[in-house]
Amino acid sequence: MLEMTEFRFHGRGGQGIVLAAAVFAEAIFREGLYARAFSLFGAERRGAPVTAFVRAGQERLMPRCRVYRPDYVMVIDPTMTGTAIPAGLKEGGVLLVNDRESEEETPFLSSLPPGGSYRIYRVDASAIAWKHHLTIGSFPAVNAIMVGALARVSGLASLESVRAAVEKRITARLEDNLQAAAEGYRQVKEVTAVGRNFQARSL
Amino acid sequence: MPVEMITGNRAAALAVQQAGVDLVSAYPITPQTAIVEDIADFWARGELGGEFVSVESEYAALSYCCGASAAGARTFTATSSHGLAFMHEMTHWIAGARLPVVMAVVNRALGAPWCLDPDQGDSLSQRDTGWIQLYCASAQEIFDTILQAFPLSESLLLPCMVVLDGFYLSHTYEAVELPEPEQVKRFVEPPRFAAQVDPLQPANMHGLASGEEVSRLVRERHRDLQRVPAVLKEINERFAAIFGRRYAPAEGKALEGAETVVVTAGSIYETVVSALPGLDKTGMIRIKVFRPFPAEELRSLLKKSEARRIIVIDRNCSPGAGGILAQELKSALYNDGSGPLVQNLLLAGGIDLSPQMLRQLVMEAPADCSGDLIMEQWGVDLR
Amino acid sequence: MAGTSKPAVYKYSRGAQPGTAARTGDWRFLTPNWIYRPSPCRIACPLGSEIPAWLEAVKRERFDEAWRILRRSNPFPAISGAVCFHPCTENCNRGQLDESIAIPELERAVGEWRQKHYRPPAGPPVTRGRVAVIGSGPAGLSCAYYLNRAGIGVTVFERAPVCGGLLALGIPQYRLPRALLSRELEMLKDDGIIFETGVAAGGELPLDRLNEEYDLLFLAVGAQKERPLNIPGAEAAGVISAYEFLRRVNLGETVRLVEPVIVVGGGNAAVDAARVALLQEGITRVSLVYRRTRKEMPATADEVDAAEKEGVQLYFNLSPQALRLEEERPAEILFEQTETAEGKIKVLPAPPRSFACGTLIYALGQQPDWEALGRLSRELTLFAGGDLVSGPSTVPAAIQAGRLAAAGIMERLKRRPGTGEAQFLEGKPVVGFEELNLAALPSAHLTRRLSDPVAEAGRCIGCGTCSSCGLCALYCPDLAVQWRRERYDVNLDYCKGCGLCARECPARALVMKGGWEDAC
Amino acid sequence: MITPEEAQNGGLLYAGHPACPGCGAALSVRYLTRALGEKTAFVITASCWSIIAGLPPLTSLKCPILHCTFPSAAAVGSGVKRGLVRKGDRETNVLVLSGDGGTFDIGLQALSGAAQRNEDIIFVCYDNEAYMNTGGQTSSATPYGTRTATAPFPLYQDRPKKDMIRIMAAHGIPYAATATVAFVDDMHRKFAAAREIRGFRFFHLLSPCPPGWGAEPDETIHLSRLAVESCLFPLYEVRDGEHYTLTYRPAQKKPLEEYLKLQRRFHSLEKEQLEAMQRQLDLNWQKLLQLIN
Repeated sequence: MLEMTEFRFHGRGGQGIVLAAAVFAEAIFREGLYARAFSLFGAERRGAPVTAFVRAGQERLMPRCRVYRPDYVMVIDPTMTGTAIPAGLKEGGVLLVNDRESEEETPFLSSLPPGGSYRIYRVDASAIAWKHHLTIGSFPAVNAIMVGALARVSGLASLESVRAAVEKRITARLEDNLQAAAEGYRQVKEVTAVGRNFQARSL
Repeated sequence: MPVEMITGNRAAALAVQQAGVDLVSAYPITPQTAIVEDIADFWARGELGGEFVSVESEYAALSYCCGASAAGARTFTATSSHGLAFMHEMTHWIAGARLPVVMAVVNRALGAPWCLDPDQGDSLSQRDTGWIQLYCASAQEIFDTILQAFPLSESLLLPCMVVLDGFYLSHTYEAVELPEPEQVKRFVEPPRFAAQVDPLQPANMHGLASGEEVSRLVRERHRDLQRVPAVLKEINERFAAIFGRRYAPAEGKALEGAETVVVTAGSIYETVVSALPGLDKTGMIRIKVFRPFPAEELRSLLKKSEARRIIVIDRNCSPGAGGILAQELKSALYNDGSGPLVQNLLLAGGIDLSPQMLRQLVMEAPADCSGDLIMEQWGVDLR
Repeated sequence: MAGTSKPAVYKYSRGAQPGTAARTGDWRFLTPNWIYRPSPCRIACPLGSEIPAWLEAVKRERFDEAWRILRRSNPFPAISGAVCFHPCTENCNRGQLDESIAIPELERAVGEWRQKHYRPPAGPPVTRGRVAVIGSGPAGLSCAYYLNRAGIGVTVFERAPVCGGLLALGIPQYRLPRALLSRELEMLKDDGIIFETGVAAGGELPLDRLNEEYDLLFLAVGAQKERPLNIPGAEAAGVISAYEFLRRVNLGETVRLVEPVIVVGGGNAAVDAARVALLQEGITRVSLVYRRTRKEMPATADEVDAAEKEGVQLYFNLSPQALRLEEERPAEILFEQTETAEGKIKVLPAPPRSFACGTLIYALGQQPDWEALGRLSRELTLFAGGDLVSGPSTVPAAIQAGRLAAAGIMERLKRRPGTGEAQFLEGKPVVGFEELNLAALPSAHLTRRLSDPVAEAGRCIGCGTCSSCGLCALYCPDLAVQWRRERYDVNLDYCKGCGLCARECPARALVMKGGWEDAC
Repeated sequence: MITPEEAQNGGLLYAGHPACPGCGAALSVRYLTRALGEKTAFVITASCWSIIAGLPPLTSLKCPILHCTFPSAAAVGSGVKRGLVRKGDRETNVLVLSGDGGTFDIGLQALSGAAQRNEDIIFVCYDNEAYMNTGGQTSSATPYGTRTATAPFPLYQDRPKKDMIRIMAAHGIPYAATATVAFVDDMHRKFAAAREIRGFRFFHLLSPCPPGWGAEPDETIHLSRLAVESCLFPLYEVRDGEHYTLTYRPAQKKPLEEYLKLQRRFHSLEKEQLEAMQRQLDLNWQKLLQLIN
C-alpha cells in the first residue's frame, strides 16, 4: 500500500506551475490513485515566486493543508535559489530541478545548503522546450517536461498517464508538449556529488 | 458517473450550470473569480441555460439577484471577503424579503491589511442576517451542496450561502464525481416559488412596517430557519437515492470512547480526520450547517463520546469574544440539563419593553420547557 | 419538491389592499369650496344672465341645459342674441388675453337650438289666476312668459295688428329677422298664452272687461311717442318721426321718400332709420346729422360704423334750426353749428349750414303716450314696466322689467316664483382679470371660432364659476377632486387640504376655507 | 379641453396614499403611470416614496411594488426586468423610482452600471433637491444657495447641483429627459415615448416639496411652472446621448428671483448670491441651447 506522498513545486508567476501541479495530479489520478493539487499565491503577478502542492495516495480523504514535509520538491526554474527550496524536504527525499547539464557545479546547485540528505535529479527542460519552440512569453514553457520528469523520478505515473494528463489539461501546441514531456521523462538524470563536483547519473 | 479532476471553484460553477439557474450576476474577487469566469464561459457557449450578467460591484450583483428572484427567477451569485462585506446590507434585505437566492462564498480574510488567506470571518460575520449557511469540506461536497441549496432555499424561501475555504477548496484540483444528465434531470426541478413582482397579483412588497409587524416577521423567519435540518434531510434522502451520497447538518468521527472531541467547520475537517488515527481517544465533529446552528445534532453527537475536552477550531476570531464557532458551541451546550434554565426574551423589531411585559415575565412561572435548551419568549406575544 | 414537509406559508411584509382604505382626508386643515363670484360679463348684463354657467353647458354640447340656465333670466335668447348691444362682450376678461368671447352669437345659437327643439307642453292649458298684459313688446312678452311658467293664465293685448311691439315695429329686419320673432311668438302661444291683437286698452278693450275678467293688469305699452321736432316747417308732409317711419316699413307699407334724406338724431332709432332709408328703393343719399360729437352718440358704435360703411353720410355738431319748404314739401334744412363742452351744447356764433332735404326723419327720443294711458282706471290693480316706466331703453332691460313684474305679480297672487330663478350676486366682488390664473388655462391657445359655438364656448374662462376645465382634478395629488353628477366635487375622505385645486383654478371659482366645512 | 375622465385619471395611484399635502412626488407618479399603463412594475428605493407607496397591508399603486435598499435601485430593477423576461413576461415595464439622494448620491454607482449595460428599465429620479424624507439634508442635487438641515444659517449649499441628465447622456443611453408636474402633457408625451423604447431610459423630474422647500402646499404646480419659465429647469430630452431637443421654450424668460422668493430655503441670501445664481442659470441655459443647436 502506497503511503501518502507529498510534493511541493516552486516556480514563478507565469511559468504555469499551478498547471504543472494539476497535470501531475491528473496523471497520478489516471493510475488509479487519489491526488490533489493546489496552490497558494498572492495577487497574480508575472515573475513572483509561486508555490504549488500535490498529494497522492490510496485514500480519498487526505489533509487539506500546505505541504510542510514534502517527499519531493520540484523546482521549475534554476534561478530560484534560497533556503526555501529544500526546506522541510524529508530525509531521503528527492529534489528535482530544471537545470542545464554540466560537469561543473551550477549556480543552483551551489546555492543549496550543505548537509542535506536527499537525492537530486536534474533535467534540462529549458533546452527541450527551446528545441520544441515551447514558450510562454519569453520563458521556456517547461511544465509538461517537468511533469514527465517528476513522473519518472517518483514512479507514480507512467508516461502514458502523463501523456493523457497533458492531453487533457494543455491545449496549446499539444503535439510538441507531448513529445517534450516524453523527452523530460526519458532525459531526467540523478546528480551525484563527488567532492564539490556534481555528476549526472542516468536512471 | 464520470470522475474528473477539477477545482472546488470549478465544481461550484458546474453545479450552477446543472442546477437550472435563470440568472447569475456576479463581480470578480480573488479567490472566487474562477467561478464567475467559468460561468461566463458556459454562458458564452450557450451552455448555462440561464443568463449571466457581469455587474459593477458585489453590491449590484446581489441586488440584481434580489430583483430577479423577486420576479420568480432562480438566481445565483458568488463572492468573497470584502465583496461579501460590501453586500452586507443586501444580505439582510434579501433574507427579510424571503428571496431564495443562492450564493457561494469563498472564504478569505478581511482587511486591513490585504490578505488572501481563507479566514472564515467573512461568512461567519453574516451569521445574523437570516441566511442558511452550509460549510463544505471537499470539491465533491461543493458540487452536491450547491445542487441541494436551490430546493432547500426555495422550499423555505430563505437565501442560502454555500461556503468554501479559499485555495484549500477553491483552488484544489481533486477528483469529483460528476452526474449523468439523466441523474440531474431526476433531481433538479424548475423553481416553483411564487414571484413577488407579479403583474397579475400586484402587491406592495416590503414597504414600511411597524416594529410589532417586524417582530412577527422575524419570529417567522427564525422558526422557518430552524426547519432547515428537517427539509435538508428530505432533500438528502432524495439526493442519496440518485447519487448515493448524503450529508448531515453535523457529522462525527471516532466519537465512541473519545475523551477529546475536536469541533470545526469547512476544509479543516479532512485535515483533522487524517490526523485522528494518530491521536489517542480523540474524536471529531464537523459542522456543515452553521445557520441554523445544529445545537441538537451536536448534543446528540457529543453524547456518543466521553468528552472531557472539546477543542473548537475556529478559522476566525470575533475580537473581544474569541472564535465564533466556540461561542456558538458553548451556548449550544450550556444548560444541557445541568445548568440553570436560560430564558430569552426577544424584542426583535425594536419593540418596547412595557412594565407589564416585564412583570409578566418575572412573576409568572415559565411554562414547561423540557427539551428546549433555551426557553424563548417573544415580546410581541406578551400582552 | 417531493416529500412530506410542506413549504411554509410565509407572510411577507406584503401590501395588496388598495390604499383607498386609508382615509387621509382627516389630515385636512383647509377645505376647498366652490364659490360663485360674479364675472364681469354677468355684472354688465342688464339681465344678470349667468353667462359663464350657460357657456359651460354649451361647451359640453348641453344646449338644453344652457337654455334652462338662460331662461332663468332671459326667455328670448334668440332675440336678445340678435339685438342686444352686448355689454357682456365689452367687459369680458378674455378680451384682455386675446379676444373676448362671442357671447351674443352663442346666446343666439342657444335660442335657435331652442326654437328648433321646442315641444309644446303636454297636459291641460294653464288657467289658474288671470293676468292681462297690455302691450306685446319685450317687457310684456317676458312677463307673460314667466307668469305662464308659474301656472298663471295670461292674456296679452296688443293694439297693433302684429305682436312684438318694438321688436316687430321698431327694429329693422336686418337686425332681427322676423322669422326668429314669429317663432318665439308661436312658442309662447303654444305654451298657452293667449294673444289678442288690434285691441287698444280703453278702446276695443273696454276697461270693464279688464276689470271683470282679470285679477291683475301689467301695463307695458312702451314709449311710443316721438318727441316733436320744434323747428319751423316740421309739420309739413315729408317730415316723419323715425318711430313712425320704422313702424310703417316694418308693417310692410311703402313709405315714399324723396332724396336727399336727412335723419336728425344720434340714438339707435336714428341710425336704424338712416340705414332702413338707404334700403328703400331708389334711395342712395342719406345723411345723419347729430348735434353732438360722434363719441357722444347714444347709438351703439358698431351700428354707427355699419351705417357709415353702407353709405350714410355722418355730420356732427349741427343742431336743426329751420326747414325751408317748397310747394309744402321740404327743400332745404339749416343747422346751427355747435360745440359740446362738459356735456353741454353751446351754439357757436357761426353762419348756419344748409343741406338740401327731400325727406326729413327725426329721432329725438321716444316717450310714453300718457294720453293713451289716462283712459285706464285707477281701480285696476296695475303693474307697469318696460320703456313705459324707464323711458326708452334696451330690449334686455325690457325683458328684465317683464321678469321683475312677473315676480311682483306672483308675490301678489301668493305664488312662489318658479324654481331656478336667476340668483343675483350683489355684494360679492367681481372677478377681475388680474386674479385669474391664466398660466394654467387649458384653452389659452384657442382663438375665436364663430362657426362652432361649442368650440367658442370652450374659450370661456368661466371667471368666478366652475367651467369644468378639470385643472382642479388634474392637479389634485390625492385624487380627491372627482367628476360626480356632472360637476367637480371634493371627496373629503381623501382631500388633505393642500389647496392646489384652488391655487390652480383659472377662474378663481374655488377657495380654501378653514375648519371642517364641507365642500359645496 | 380635457375630459373629466382624463382630468381625474389617477394613473396607477390610489387615493389615500400617505404623501404630504401638495406633494410633487405623488403627482409625478400619478402622471407618469397614466402614460405607462397597467403593465408596469415599480422598484422603489429608500425615499419619500418608501412611505408614499403605502404601509402594508396597504398599497398606493395598482401595480407591483418592490422596495429595495438605498444604493441598489438600478441593479434590483435590472434584476426584476431580466427575471420577468426569463419568466416569459416581456411586456411589463420595470420602473425604478428613486429620489435625488438615491440617484445623485448613494445610488449613482448602480445607476451608472445599469445605464452602461443598457438595461431595459426606466429609471425615474423625482428630484426634491435634498433628503426630504429625513428632514431635508443636503444632497448633491441641492442647488447652490439652499439652506438645509446640514447647511443651516449662516451656511448654505455653496456648490452647484450635479448636471444629472448630461451625466446620464454621457452613458450613451437611448433616452434621457427632464419633466415636471406643471407640464402634464409634456411629461405624458415623454413617458409614452419612453415606453416604446427598449434599453435604459432616464428621467429627471423636478418634484417640488412644499414642506422641504419652505413653500405653501398649494404652490407645487406654480413653483414647478416657474422653474421652467425661468429656464432654471428646462424641459428637454436627449436621444442616444447626443440628440438634444428642447420640448418647451418659455415665451419670456422669467427672473429667477420670482421662483426663489416663494421658498424659505432661499431666504436671507445676500444680493450677490442671488445674482450669482441668476448668472449661473443664464450660463447653464446658454450651454443647453448650444447643445440643442
